[in-house]
Amino acid sequence: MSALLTWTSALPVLIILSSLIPGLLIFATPEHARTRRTVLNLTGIVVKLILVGLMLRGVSQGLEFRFELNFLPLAPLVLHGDALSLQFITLSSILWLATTIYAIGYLEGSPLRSRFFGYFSLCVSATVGLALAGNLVTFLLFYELLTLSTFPLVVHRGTPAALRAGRVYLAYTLGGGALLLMGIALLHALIATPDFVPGGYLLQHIDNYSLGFQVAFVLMIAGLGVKAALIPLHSWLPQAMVAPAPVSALLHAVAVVKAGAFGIIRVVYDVYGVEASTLLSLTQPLLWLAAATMIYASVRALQQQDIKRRLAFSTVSQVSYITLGVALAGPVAAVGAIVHLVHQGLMKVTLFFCAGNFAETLGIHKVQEMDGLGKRMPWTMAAFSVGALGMIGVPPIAGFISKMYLGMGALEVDQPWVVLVLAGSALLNAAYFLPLLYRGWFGKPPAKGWKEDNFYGQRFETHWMLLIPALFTAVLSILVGVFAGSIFSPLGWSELIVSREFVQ
Amino acid sequence: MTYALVSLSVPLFCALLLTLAGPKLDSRHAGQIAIVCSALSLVAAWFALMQMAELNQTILLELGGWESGLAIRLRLNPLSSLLLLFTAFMHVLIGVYAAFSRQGVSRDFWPLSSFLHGSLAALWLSADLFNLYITLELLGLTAVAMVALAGKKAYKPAANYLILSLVASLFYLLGVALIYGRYGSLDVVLLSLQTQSDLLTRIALLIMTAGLMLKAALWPLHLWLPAAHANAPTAVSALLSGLVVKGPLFILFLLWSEVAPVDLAQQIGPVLAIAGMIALVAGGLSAMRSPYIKTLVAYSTVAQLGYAMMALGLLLTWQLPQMHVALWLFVIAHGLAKATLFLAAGEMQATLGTKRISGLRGATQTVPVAMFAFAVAGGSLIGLPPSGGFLAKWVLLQPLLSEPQNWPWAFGVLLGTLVSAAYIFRVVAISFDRARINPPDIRPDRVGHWLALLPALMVWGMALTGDWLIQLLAGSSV
Amino acid sequence: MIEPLLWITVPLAPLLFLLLLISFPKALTKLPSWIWVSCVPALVFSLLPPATFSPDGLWPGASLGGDHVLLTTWLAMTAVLWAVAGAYAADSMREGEHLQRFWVFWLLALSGNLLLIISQDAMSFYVGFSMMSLSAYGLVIHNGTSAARRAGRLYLQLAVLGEVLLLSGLLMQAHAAQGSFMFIDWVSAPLDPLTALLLITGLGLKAGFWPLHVWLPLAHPAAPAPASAVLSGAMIKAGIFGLWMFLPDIFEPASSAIVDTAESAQASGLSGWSLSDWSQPAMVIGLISAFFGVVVGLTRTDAKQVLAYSSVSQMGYLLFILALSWQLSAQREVLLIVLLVYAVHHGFAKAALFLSADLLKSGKASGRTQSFVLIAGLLVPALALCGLIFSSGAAAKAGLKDVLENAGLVYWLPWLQIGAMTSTLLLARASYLLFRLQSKAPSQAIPRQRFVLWASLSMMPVLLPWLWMPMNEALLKTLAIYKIVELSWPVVLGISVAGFVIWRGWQVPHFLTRMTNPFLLYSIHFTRRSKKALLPAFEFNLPTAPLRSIERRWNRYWQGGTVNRSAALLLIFMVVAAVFMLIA
Amino acid sequence: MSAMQLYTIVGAAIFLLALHGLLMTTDSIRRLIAVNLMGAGTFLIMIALAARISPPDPVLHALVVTGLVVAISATALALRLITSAAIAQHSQDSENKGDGDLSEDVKP
Repeated sequence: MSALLTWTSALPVLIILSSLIPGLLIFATPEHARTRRTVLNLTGIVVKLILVGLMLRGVSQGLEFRFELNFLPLAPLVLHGDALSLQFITLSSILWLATTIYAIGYLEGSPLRSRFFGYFSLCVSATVGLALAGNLVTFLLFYELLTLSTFPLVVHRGTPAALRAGRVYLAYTLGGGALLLMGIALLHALIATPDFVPGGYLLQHIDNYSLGFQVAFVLMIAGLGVKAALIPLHSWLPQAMVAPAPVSALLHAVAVVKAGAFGIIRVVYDVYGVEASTLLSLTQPLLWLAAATMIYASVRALQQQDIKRRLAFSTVSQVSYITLGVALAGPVAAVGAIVHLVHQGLMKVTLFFCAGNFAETLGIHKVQEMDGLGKRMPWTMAAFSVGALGMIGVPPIAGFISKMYLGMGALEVDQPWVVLVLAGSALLNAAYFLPLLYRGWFGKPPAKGWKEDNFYGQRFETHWMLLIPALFTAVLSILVGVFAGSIFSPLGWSELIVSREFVQ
Repeated sequence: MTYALVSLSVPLFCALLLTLAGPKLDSRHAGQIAIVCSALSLVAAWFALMQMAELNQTILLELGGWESGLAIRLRLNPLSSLLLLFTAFMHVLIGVYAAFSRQGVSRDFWPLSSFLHGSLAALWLSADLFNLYITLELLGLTAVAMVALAGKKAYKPAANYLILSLVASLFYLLGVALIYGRYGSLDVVLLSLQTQSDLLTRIALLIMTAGLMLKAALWPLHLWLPAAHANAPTAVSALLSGLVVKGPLFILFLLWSEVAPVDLAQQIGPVLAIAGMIALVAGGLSAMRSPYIKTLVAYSTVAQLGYAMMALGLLLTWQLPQMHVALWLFVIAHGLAKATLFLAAGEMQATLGTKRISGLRGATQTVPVAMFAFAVAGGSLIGLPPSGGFLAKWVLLQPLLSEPQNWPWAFGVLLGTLVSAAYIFRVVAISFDRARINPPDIRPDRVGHWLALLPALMVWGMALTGDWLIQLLAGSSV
Repeated sequence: MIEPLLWITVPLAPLLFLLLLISFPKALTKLPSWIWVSCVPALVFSLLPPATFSPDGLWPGASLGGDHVLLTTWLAMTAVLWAVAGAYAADSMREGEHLQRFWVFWLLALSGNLLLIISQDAMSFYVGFSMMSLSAYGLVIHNGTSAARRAGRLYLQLAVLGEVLLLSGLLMQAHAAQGSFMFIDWVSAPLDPLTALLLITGLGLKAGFWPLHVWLPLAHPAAPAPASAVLSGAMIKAGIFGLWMFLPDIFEPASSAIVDTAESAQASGLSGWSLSDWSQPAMVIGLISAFFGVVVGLTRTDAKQVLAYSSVSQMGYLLFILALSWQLSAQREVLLIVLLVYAVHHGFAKAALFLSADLLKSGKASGRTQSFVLIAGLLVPALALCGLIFSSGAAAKAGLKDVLENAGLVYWLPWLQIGAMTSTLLLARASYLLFRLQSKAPSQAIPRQRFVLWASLSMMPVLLPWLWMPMNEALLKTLAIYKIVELSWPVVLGISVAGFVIWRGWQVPHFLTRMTNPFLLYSIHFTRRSKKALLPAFEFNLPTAPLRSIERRWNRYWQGGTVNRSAALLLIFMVVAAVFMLIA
Repeated sequence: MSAMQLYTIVGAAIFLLALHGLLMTTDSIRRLIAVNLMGAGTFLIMIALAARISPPDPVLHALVVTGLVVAISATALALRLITSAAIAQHSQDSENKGDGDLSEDVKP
């Protein structure tokens, strides 16, 4: 085996190891060895970014990155770097960088940091593995690992509320994992588990097993839908917001919900294929479900008075955009869905960073307490505004690009009602985000002063490690929107994915 | 075959030696001798397995030179060699744990454990109903004695265990007698050619099944297990749950897949499978509600045996060799995982000074390694990929899913998975409670904790050899 | 030849200025007086337009700039208005809170406004439009009074609604144009009535004609005067501008394109619907808007509010012209000039009037010259809006009449005459209220810089016809005697009526002045309602108490007697298994 | 009815009687006796079965002998355990919650 290991097959493994090994080493790092931990973290990130850069180059030149290991009969462990997985990996690596810096600042002086960063790295490794997974079984493996490595992060605070949220999180995600397992096992029982193929591999068997395929699809989507927070499987997400802010950021932007959405993309495009899923009349119900989730979650977000909770419901709604785009089953909508994977990540991570900054700096958790924040923390508030406006779909911030492609995609496949849903969702987004901005920029600061005021009178409005990541992602969200037309933008890459994978 | 005989005889010999030496030998030396013997047995079993993997066929050996029918016949096939290896490994591991962890064991543990090893090895190799009875009885008596090692609090559960174990043996013996009376043979291979589905055979098989189920603590005859396993010393609990209950299961498997006529097997199959499904859920629920750590683990054994029973039942119903693979994968994965669970539970109990699950608050900080081991092993019980438990579940699921009419069974597996996840993560979640940490009474014992982790890592490592294991077991299907 | 790339400096200049402003917060008192500089690139390019710039890197389909008369004129007007208002605000907004915030929103809105004008594709237009709409909110509620906040809320709600409708509409239209967002491609794309409706409502909500005006009379008065000036002068016109651009047949009103449109519309089976079917109703709406603005405006007691209603009224005329162009596709080019003339005219005049609301409050006129300029500066834009001869208003109105006459649509003419008369009444009231501000002003000199800026803006209505060729041509046509009479009598009549009313000292009945805008109530109701639980939460809670008691009973049942119960179960199992085997 | 059948039936009856005993008695010694009785029933059946051919089957006799050995040793172990348990019970009457309530709220 090792003789056959060339650099193209080793690279996917190395990419996973580049966060896994630092993660394991961090577990062994004593609590007080702050520098060692930081160095380990950053080394891992830098190595990963370099490796991802290598792979990006390779894939854009058409190289094949594939690693295989025997596992189950007819279902080996396959790691495979294609354009779609790179989209996700690049996102997660970059946001891992931002979130790690943020987390170092956020957790300064708090206990159990080694454990935290250890699981944090494991979580990223699982996410990357999931992106690189070359078949369903491998995907399942990393999907479950992701659940396990995220749980300690969710309950990191160890308070009763955190534990409750953690239990709910586990109940949902493990249940989802079990359903996914059932679906994958069912497909395997029918036609084994080949690699993901652009256009899917079910079409030729469709006459023999249509019932089985439909059931497997429902099972898998239900399993993935838990993480992608499709109604009625979304309840864990708003509760999981009790986790520390970097975790929420990671959960909502990269790791967990995206894993679900990414899985849905894989299942629909690379397992079933658009043609087969349409023939089996599977996409239409998924479309309805996604649309219902978008509206439902937005309406629920309106009533949340906790900032992070509101953001959580917004995530539920926004991640459904991806599902919606997938379910529309057309190339333009596919671009919208895939690009929203990145865009939503950038914007939501910004929002959670900012929410964390408010909480850490001024002890602000509720919407009502945001009055006059713009005066005390203008930079954070500005980043927050960018994220929020982007979510609404205000151009030229990233969210607008995805919304536009989704809308065009819906019209392309003759589903104009989806445009109505998108419009309604945008309105609701505005209804629950704009009041926050209003309070921040136009509200009057509390006369009695802030509840607490850390970092007051220092060079920056808050700890620089908390501020820089938020600004970084906010600027990125604008840049990917403004320069969406360039080849290296997420949009350009998404179009490459779609052209390579779906139009053949 | 020689290797297998070595693997069998070394522990028996060791048990004799240790018994004869009596109090002259102190616990430490006895332990060392026992561990060395188990290790020798392990090496021998490894060679035996390699040989089997190469030959991939069944070897018969008649001891004592008697004619067929009277002779003690031993049989070696890939399955039995794998089980030999598994048994020896568990004994080495538990032996090392018992000898080196702070939670020491009394001197009497060593001869008993060697004896247990020997009788199990004999059981895997036997191919004769009466031999099986003898090994079963030895196994039962040794196990009871080992439970009683825990001292006063274990006497009553041990006594209950003993009574029921005797009852079970007698049921089995009665069945054997009836079979012999009907066919005049005790040899499994010979019987498999002769048996017919007449009334007497039915009654005999039924009586034997009931006895074996009682002995293997298969639902609904599991009532004695939680008390006995939970009250035994930590090392013993691990052996009991990991190995001992698998003995009667093996006999049950031989009985129905070889001795019984196919039509009878097909009739009893659904009963076993349904019982297995109920066991999964009922055992799981009991584990979920149990207030004590070890009781939870013990009930989880009841639940997990449900998988095995289900695999066996469906194997009989559909006569699918694939199920046989699933059955034994379950047994091995469960054995490894359960060893970790009991060791970790015992270590945590000792360190934190509590038997209650609620006492595990903050365990991720106070006893991190043991808690991690618990969670990792639990993952295999749930069947999270890529653990051994997952491997087994995957193989089990394949035939269940391939035909729509079999899907209800798959639903049972799903339920089982969910319930196992519930009880495992109930413990794991509490251990993250930082608000009200239960401070440890003593410093954690590093050796014990890391040893507890070892089998858990192995059960996850099983995945790497998954393909090979599946092929090996598939080759030995009868 | 100027590099096309430089087009991006038009929207970028304000943003760069914004960066400057944020980076040097201490320079907040000095920098704003240079804020007009950020309009310079726009002004330069409106005079010397480079070729269209179509970058690859920006959002898909982005295409900026061009040399069409609509674009250059509109750009010039907008740039001048913003520059003057900016310079004015730099002086008038010297004190007060949240200045940085004000300028940030100002520059963002400016950038958006310029971007939407130079955009050659719907996406860029939308980018600019959103930037402008949303940032204007910051200007509207700048004063922070409760009235401003209420007005702001309604403004924002409708602005967002408008944007969403616009986005839906333009997505649909882009789909009809095979996925292209370029206006050039839209010319030949079929138009669907739903799309048209979405676009008209979406942009109409910004343009503020009846019945989409509800936010306008509240928002414009609430903002500081310079902001009101750009709001009424430049920003609301973006709606009309957008409508002209979005509804097919944009730049080249060549007949072939129109035929194409009609054909493809029919080909796509839209039952022969075409935009011209909506021309008549839209014109009626325009006139209703014109009269509605007057009628309601007359009841208002606040000068700026009256001016805002006058904007509603004037936007009605712009809609009228726009709708006319749908019908008279052959005369689109002529109508475009009319529209431009009207828009430019209204932009300058209304901006000047809004600025007067601040200027007249700021101090007392000192000296005869200043008093004279003050009166003239107020009356000129007011009278120009009424359509007085020699002013831009005359050019605008006469141009419209010409088109109507040439097209044989003379039955609209009386309405325009009555409109002019009523407009005069409204502006008379506005002037009256503005003058009253002067009497209440503190006795200090009017700040010089503001006075100069305001005065130069106020003179625009009479100067423009001599500066700008199209308006000049239009004005020259009105110099025939009969035209002068035709244009003047409504104005004279209006002034006479107004004079009579003032002479008699008639007041607006009290109950009328106290009428509140019902939409404010809807707005607050909507906000409150949205905070209440609208949809149920999906949360599953097991009924633990009854389950717990069952469990307790169950546990008690199994307590003790392991052996006995096992024996019983053994028997039961055997019986069950036996029965099962017998059955099977 | 042949002698063999008679013995078989008697053996079965003893077996069932013993089972009944296990079902009903709660005393450990009685239970042990019941188990021994059950063993006796089994052995009786076995010996009866041995007589189905002539000469009687030695294999079954051998099995019975082995069984008896096992039964005796088991009984010895059981007696020891039972007495120890009784002594332990007597000295410490608190910890008899062997199969106690499984639920959370039980406090020790």
